[in-house]
Amino acid sequence: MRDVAERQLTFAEAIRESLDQAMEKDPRVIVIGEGVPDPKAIFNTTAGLRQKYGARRVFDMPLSENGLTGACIGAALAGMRPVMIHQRVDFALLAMDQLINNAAKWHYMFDGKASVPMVVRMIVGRGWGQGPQHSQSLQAMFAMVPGLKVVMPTTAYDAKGLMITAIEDNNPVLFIEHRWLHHVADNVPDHYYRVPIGTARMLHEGSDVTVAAFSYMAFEALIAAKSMLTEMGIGLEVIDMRTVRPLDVESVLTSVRKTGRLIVADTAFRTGSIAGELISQVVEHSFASLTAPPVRIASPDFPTPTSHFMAEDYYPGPKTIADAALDLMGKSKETGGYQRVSVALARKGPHDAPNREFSGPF
Amino acid sequence: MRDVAERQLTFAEAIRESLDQAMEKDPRVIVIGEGVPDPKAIFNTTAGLRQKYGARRVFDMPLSENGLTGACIGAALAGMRPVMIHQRVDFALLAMDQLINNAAKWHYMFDGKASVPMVVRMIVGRGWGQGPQHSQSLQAMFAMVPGLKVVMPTTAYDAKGLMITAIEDNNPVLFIEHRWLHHVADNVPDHYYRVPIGTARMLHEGSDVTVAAFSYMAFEALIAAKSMLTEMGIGLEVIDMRTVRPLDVESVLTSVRKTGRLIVADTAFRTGSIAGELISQVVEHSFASLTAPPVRIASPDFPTPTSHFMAEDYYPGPKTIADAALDLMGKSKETGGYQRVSVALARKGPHDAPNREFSGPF
Amino acid sequence: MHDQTRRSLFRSMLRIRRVEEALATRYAEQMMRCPMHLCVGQEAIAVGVCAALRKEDKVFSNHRAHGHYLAKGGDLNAMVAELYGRATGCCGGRGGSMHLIDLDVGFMGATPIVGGTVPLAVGSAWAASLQGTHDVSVSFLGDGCFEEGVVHESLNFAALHRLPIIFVCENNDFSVYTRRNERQPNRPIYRIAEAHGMPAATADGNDVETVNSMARSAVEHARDGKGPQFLEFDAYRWREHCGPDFDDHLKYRSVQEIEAGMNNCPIDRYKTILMQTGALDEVSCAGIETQIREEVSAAFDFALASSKPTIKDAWEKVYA
Amino acid sequence: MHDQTRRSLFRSMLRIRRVEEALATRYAEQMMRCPMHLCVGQEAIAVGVCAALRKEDKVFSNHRAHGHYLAKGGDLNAMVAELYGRATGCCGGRGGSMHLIDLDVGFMGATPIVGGTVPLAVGSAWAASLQGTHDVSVSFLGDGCFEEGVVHESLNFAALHRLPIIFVCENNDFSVYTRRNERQPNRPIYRIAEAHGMPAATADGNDVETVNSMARSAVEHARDGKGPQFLEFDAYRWREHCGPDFDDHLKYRSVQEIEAGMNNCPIDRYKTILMQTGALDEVSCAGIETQIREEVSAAFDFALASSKPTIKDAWEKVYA
Ligand SMILES: Cc1ncc(C[n+]2csc(CCOP(=O)(O)OP(=O)(O)O)c2C)c(N)n1
Ligand SMILES: Cc1ncc(C[n+]2csc(CCOP(=O)(O)OP(=O)(O)O)c2C)c(N)n1
Ligand SMILES: [Mg+2]
Ligand SMILES: [Mg+2]
Repeated sequence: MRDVAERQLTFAEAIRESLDQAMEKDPRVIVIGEGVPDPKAIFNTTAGLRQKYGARRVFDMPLSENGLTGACIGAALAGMRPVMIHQRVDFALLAMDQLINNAAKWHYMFDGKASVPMVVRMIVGRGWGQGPQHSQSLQAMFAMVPGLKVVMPTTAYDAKGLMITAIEDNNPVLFIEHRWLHHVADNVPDHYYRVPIGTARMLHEGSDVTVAAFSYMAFEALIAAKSMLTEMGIGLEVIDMRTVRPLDVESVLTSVRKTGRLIVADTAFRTGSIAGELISQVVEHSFASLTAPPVRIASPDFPTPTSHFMAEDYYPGPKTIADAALDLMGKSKETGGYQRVSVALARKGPHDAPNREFSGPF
Repeated sequence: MRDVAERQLTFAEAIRESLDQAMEKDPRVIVIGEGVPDPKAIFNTTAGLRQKYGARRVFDMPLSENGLTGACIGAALAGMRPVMIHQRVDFALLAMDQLINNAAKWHYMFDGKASVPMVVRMIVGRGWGQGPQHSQSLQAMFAMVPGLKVVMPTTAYDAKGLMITAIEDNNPVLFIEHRWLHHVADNVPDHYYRVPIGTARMLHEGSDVTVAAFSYMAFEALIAAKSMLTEMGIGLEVIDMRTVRPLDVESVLTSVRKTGRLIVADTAFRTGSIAGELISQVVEHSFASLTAPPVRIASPDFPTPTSHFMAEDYYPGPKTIADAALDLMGKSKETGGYQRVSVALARKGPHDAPNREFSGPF
Repeated sequence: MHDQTRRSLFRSMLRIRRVEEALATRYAEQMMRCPMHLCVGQEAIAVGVCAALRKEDKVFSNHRAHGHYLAKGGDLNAMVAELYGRATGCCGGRGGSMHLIDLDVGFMGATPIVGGTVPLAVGSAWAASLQGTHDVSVSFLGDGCFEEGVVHESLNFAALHRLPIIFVCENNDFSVYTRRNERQPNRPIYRIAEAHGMPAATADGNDVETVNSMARSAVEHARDGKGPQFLEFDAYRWREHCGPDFDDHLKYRSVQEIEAGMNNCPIDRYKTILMQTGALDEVSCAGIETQIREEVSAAFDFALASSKPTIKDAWEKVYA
Repeated sequence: MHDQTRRSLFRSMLRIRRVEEALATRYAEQMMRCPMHLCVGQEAIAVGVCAALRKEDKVFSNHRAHGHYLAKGGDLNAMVAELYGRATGCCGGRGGSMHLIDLDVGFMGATPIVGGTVPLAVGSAWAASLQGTHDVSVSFLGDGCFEEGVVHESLNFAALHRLPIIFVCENNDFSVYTRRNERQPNRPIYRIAEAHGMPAATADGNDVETVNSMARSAVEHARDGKGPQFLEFDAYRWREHCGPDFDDHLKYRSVQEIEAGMNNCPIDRYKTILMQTGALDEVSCAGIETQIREEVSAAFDFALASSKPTIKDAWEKVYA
């Protein structure tokens, strides 16, 4: 997603490299999760780690989400730095007790005497019939818990840098990966670097409409922004939020003060999404800078159906964003520019796969 | 909380009566929870039920929150109408998997062929050193899940009517009770009656500031409203939201169109609270009717400390609401009226007990 | 056992096998766009157990549900249509392979969260006991389930209240690519159930008659109000964990092991026995094959001819 | 056992008892404003087990933590101050009775979610094994814990990786007012642990020397890398589940039962033995009582003289 032609890695490769470098640097880092050392290596994000760091540091785990979360907390209290992985964020619902009652609060309730440096990677499923129990986007559920940090990188660059920061952080950090970002490439430096938790990143400058977006929606927003700029001269300012807790509201406020218009795009169900939280914070803090009602873009309020016929148009995409931006600006859609945007943003392949390589069974 | 002098029951008594009448009317209703038939009978809300309906319908349960939630779902699928009880909502974090992956989605994912008519009562702890793990207000966490309904009555009248509606509802309904409402009395008819899920209730009319409030905060808002009206002639329109999902946004919009000013008061941590969601929906739908930035009143973003010294001023109260309303109206606090409001709204007893009867150990 | 019954057990296993194989073949067309966990090799357990049940008895299943669904009498057309995402699917397309239901035959539902339906089966048995019906509930669960706390909670509750439920563990030694010895200590699974206070037994899950006779006595026990039982059966999953293919190239299990597993085919074994005893001969066998082939082919036709739901339908039925 | 050791076991039990009694007496003043679960009657388990540990060994506890904390060497002043919500409390006031910690002596933490710290203790043992220390971890857990799935998950993982951990179950037959037979089937708890693949044993938890000797051999076993062990001890809770009082008037247990429980006092029993063997006499005993009385009284003075934290402090330490 950057311009200089440096080394390109996919998001998944970047995560793998970040784990590798963090393990190399710090012997306290261990990686655990169902399938971590198996032939598929969590969508290849853990490939080779067991060979390199051994079976004591790279672990498969029993199907015990709550218990193993607790075990990771216990290990973290004892000085380890566990990275735990759920192939689907939905499985983490089994671990809410340990995440919320213990991980989030241990440092606080024991007066700062102990801390829980751990990372929980959770993958949001999408496409190819993941269905109701394998496709939820639960970031808002975690983001409301004081004591947790929640990140949701969009680019491979940020995936690596945020993973390193998350591992170095002394708090429990939930690291949410959208499955459809795994294959997206970006320039990724080969050295060990950090990206700060809690700061958004400008993906695309513009002065017409602010689009604050999370994870895959930032990727979609960037596509919309490029097309609208080229074809219509309309400037979307795309802010990749990157962190869900703490929210970088300042960056959004700065942008909104310039544009006066706000779209928040989220990967989750509409109601109760973190998008609502962000909109609320913006109006609480900078009501006067908005010239039009803020707009929320999210998935509808029902579980993702499995049938690809039904799931067509379930997820908002670049065109949803473009349309919302035009509506916000009060612009007509009866123009040649909009026609070209529409064509450019129309889906090319099947709607339930991010690219040609992506197919069943997963 | 009503004016006509009819029969008074406390919130806890009203719940007990609603369970009693629902069990009497419908043999499919069963009540299960840790301590249901014990001498304390869940703060007396289940007293006498076992004697009346027998051990087959009134159940204690093992400490197995997730498993027993699943068992209740299974029983509901088979035609029973379980009412399950958690003495603290915090324990329900162990049951998130069954609540969210199964209860919320079963009807949907099986094409409406089956449904899960169950009620889960969850009590929010407050006061007397409940501490970090026994005082969370998790309504927003549930309210973001399509397929769940979430109610949070404030008055004894609504507690009874909403419980009856919840039991009759064919969906999983989470019934969240604030511990500090249990002793509050109201006129409660002795017959079997329903209060609709999804509609807010006007507790106090006013044309200056809309206060949309949840659960115990509605109780506090009403106190503020009465005092401000008497002492300062300021009209707070207090809307008791009663239901958290679905949110009755319409009622709030109607009021805001009149007042132009909005305060949302919630019992939860500020960030990620349902208050943020409500504010966002109001500005998305009726931006133009607001004449000032909306204000959110909630608990600060850290766990409730146990020490009563530290917890002093942790919870917002009537004065917080009054102050926010004055600020919103741009009114001075240097008046005799405000002095009297301040005195009236000042706490009388210890801050960590709702009344003189409330004391340890619980 | 009557020859008729034996032929029926055989036919039921063969039918599941042929359905799974047809799905595997046609999966590559990319028209069944959902994750799919085939049960090839494990047919005897589904069939042996379900043959011990009445239609009113309830079955709850997991991600690997096709065999359970078909063995319990689930509608084949509705299943195939579901995999194709069609409106005539048993979930109207909402569920796909990992969510099957057919209430008419007591197939109460299958979902993919490991262990997720186990407490529901217990609740179903609880309801039966409260309602005074004599229905028995069955929970099909994999070896992986014994790592999930909720399964222990379920066993505890079932044993405490002596509920009419049979837990049927299909122990295929794997959770995805991970062997049991990387997930559980070296101890038998059925002992866990025993420790939770219920009778438990284990046997070869490739022997359909043994499975059936154990299931029958367990069901009788449960129906008589004598409480839950636990049955553990060894099994071998022939194909990849999820998806239509064989995955020998991944080398997480040896060729010898796979061959041994496949040589122990529950269907071939049973066929040999039935041939020997005369319950089956080549002609009747061929007749069964033809019938099944036609039925399966018709099911695909049905699915493909069925109407396609849209996002409009998806807005419905969020609430009852 | 040396007389010295025996006196020390006795003293440790008596000290816990006197602390609990003092707390019970002063609770009515309403200055300790937090839920409190006293362990009166159960002292022998905490003491017998902790006496088998080194300072570096780790203990995790639950809502009924005072005894574990004191037996492991936790700071009495910091505990009492914590109950009074003072800044000098072991959690600076954030936790109260249900959250105790003293890292200097390996008391890693106590929290009230039933079963909540059990996996943490396992994680602590896991870390010890990864780090190659020889520390043993101990998880104190009630009989209620065996209904929580997470405890089974914890047992499974500990057994799988042969972690250096001792699970110590205090079976007092009650969860709040509910007897075990309303929550669990009729089977011994320790068999569950056995079924999870670890050695398990049970004994009378009112006999401090038995507890201690079993704990010592379990600890040795664990320290030698031979894996986890499970110890179940019978116990009797004398007072109400939560709070300072006796609750015989609630009639959920009979007067006879309560009397029998109290007659089986672990401290009196041990005192009689030590008197008989001469390890203790009235004079030394009185000396111990006096020392304890002074220490306890000083702890209350300390607490009451300590500064009071405010909401400002509460804003701190949300993140490390
Ligand atoms: C709670 C949860 N964790 C992990 C998964 C991912 N998963 C799907 S199937 C499966 C293997 C389950 O193994 P087992 O229960 O033995 O059944 P089998 O696949 O062998 O039939 C896993 C780990 C899941 N679906 N749910
Ligand atoms: C998950 C959870 N469920 C319920 C409770 C309420 N509760 C607190 S202590 C307790 C009893 C636990 O019994 P046991 O484990 O035997 O310990 P004991 O009190 O007998 O020492 C219960 C049910 C809780 N704290 N956490
Ligand atoms: Mg398996
Ligand atoms: Mg107990």
